[in-house]
Amino acid sequence: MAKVISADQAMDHINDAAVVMIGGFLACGTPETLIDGMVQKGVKNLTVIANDSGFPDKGIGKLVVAQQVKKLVATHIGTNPETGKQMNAKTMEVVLVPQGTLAEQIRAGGAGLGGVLTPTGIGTVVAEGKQTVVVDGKEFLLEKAVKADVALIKAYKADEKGNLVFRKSARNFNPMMATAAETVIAEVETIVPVGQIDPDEVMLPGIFVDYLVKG
Amino acid sequence: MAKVISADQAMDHINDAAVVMIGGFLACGTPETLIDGMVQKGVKNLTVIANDSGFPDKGIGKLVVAQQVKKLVATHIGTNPETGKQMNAKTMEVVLVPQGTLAEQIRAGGAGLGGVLTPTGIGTVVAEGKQTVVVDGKEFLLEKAVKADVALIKAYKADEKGNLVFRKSARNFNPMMATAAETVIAEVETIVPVGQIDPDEVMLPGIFVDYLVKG
Amino acid sequence: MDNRTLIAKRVAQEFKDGDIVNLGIGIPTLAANHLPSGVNITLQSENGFVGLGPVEEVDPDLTNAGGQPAGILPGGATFDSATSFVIIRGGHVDATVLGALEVDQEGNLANWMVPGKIVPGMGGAMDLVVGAKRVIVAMEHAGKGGAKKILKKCALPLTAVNVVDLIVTNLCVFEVTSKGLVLTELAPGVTEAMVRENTEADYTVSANCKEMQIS
Amino acid sequence: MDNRTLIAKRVAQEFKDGDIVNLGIGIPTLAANHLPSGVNITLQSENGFVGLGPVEEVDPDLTNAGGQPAGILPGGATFDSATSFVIIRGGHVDATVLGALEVDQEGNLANWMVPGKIVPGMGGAMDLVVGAKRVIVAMEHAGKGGAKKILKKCALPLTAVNVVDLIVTNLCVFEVTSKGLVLTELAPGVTEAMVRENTEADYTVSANCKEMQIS
Repeated sequence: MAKVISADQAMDHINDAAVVMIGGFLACGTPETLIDGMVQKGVKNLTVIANDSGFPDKGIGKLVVAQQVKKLVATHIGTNPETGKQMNAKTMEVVLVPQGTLAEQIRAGGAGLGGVLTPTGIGTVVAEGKQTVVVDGKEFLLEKAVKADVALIKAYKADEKGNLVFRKSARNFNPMMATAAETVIAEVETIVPVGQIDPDEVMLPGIFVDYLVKG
Repeated sequence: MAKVISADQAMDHINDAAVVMIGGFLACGTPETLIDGMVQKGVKNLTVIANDSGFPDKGIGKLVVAQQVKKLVATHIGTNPETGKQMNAKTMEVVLVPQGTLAEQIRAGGAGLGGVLTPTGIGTVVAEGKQTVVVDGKEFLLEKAVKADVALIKAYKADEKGNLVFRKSARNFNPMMATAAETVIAEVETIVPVGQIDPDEVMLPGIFVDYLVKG
Repeated sequence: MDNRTLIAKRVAQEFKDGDIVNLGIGIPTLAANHLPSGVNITLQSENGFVGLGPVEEVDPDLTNAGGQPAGILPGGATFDSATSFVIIRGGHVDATVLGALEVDQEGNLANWMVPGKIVPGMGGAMDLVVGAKRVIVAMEHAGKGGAKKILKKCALPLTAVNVVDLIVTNLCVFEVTSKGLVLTELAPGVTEAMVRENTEADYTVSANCKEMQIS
Repeated sequence: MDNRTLIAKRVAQEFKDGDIVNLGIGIPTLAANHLPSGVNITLQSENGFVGLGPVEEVDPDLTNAGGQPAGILPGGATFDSATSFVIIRGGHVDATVLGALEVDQEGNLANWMVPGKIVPGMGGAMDLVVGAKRVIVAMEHAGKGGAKKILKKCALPLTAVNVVDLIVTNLCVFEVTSKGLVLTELAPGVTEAMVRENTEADYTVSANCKEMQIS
């Protein structure tokens, strides 16, 4: 049974220096209310794992602009000039990861797997310093499983057990992130009683969700 | 656009010595019509990859009883005594795989990954002859990706594009298998026009499905 | 009280309210019938859902992991086999309860085959014991003809190495610690001598060893 | 006809009816507007759906991979990012079309960063070019100030090694073969000398080299 809490209460679970996964793809399917809460709380030195750093005024970009991010692991930072600026000034570390690799690393973290054996990145800077593994004569890059202290995700609908339904392209990284963090907080648009979401309709089982915040 | 064909026509795609994935879990979510077609066609020397070998008169067991299976890769064979008999008589090779490993190996096959790094099976006969990989000091077993010539799956509903919806526990291995085979044939209970399944309701995108058979 | 009920009742005391639990076939399944008041658990069924409940109506698309008709409670959720083992292997199951052919003082477990005799396959057991946060073996203390099953070292092929946390039998409870087995409880009317006689493994007796509280 | 339209029209001739295609931002996206008659393709959007279509109404939960409002056609399907890259990395995309900063005669591609200048990140590009069955580079032949972009060896950090199948520019078409680049088509009014002047890479001229057929 997921516990319904306020955005303020959610902030009790996000502390300085936390490793935080945040769902969304260019601020589509990003928990904006929770991000606003983090900006307001002023939590610092975060490691943020996300597809991208959104825009300066939208999505994860707000945390970057407020200089709350010490390290960003992402696939794309081109839509937020502030990220590039802080990276060049070396005030923020940025680790760029291929999108399919990041999705799979997070999934592996949630699935108890050691990592991912992917052909993506072989022969590029992405492979530098990483182990490769040969399977049946073909070389794969070993990309390690990734986990976090907290996952902040966004869904359309939840029931009181925390079962989630996503809409359209707002699903993206959200379901995997919910499997790979110690504490999972889902911002949702609507919360319905148990039984109103059919088991076959559930896109993320509520057993992965600790807290629900109405966003 | 998936092509709607008859069970007879589906048999044109399943030849002697083929490697065939078959969905289902103890004959729940198994494409019985397609299996009956294979029994009738008498296709031989199959390698079957499936969760289990069903029962002598239900599911994959029917192929075993008809002695059409040369090699079976499965997680459990206890419900079909005929499988054990053929295994002991060495007329059929049986490879037993942990269920989570098999699911993930098939997924890896469909996902272009080299294999799976799992803690499952370490220190057991399952690990014999297999490569292990150490990630951050922890040992994982490298279980290779698995692919097939044909996947025979079962769904509840399809639209004419091949988008599939599964019901309850009949989903099991079906979606992953559809990603990991050259040719994918889905047996479905009902076929609706394009547009009648909402994109968010689709459990397996039709791009993975080559043929639909009304079962 | 028969042995099976005794064991099931004692196992049920191990669950905390809100736990996600996977129960093996046989005695483990009975534990769900004896939950302490105020303790609600969610049952995971490895064939693809959470919220396993009593059968309301027989539905060919809804079975438990033993292939028998099952029910799914309101608030449950269905998923494919890969996701099922994300839950299992990824540490999202709080406790799994299984039977054993043998268990030893190092926490090794053998419960999936007797070479040359019965080779049903491991199904999901290897993943369950590696992935679940807590592994509870529930079984009659002695095997057929009084054969010892709690050993210094398992002789049968292992399911996994060093995974068992607790052993509950009709005679007693053993905790498995890094220093070996610790006898913590004796069933009503059972003496330590009786345990000794039926146990090959070395064990120590807890200073707090008490009688099982079974109502 | 402007260069971008010319390139887009030529690229569109590469698609076969029924293809699953992922189009990069810019010129590649234009290709979808110029499909030959009788050719229907399905567009994959790596942020999580197939069936990308024109915007019907702006929905914050439905964007393309560039973060812009998008539409989804009847028969489309949504999914999470992990599944999106099962599709991409697993070889289920028939063709991907991308721009390039540099491409070389070994089929190497550089399109994701200029060290010290622009580092937007690779997003899904590395997975797309490794996974898609066919990789088509669509770009203006020369860079700013006439800089050469089709090289003997890429100087910029690579996106992937030996992945490009076809290069379509406003001047010509190169096929990338195991023996190097082969000039197969010249744009209307373009001579081989003009191609030579603007190309650093070695290439051979196909015996069947012809004029691009653009209507």
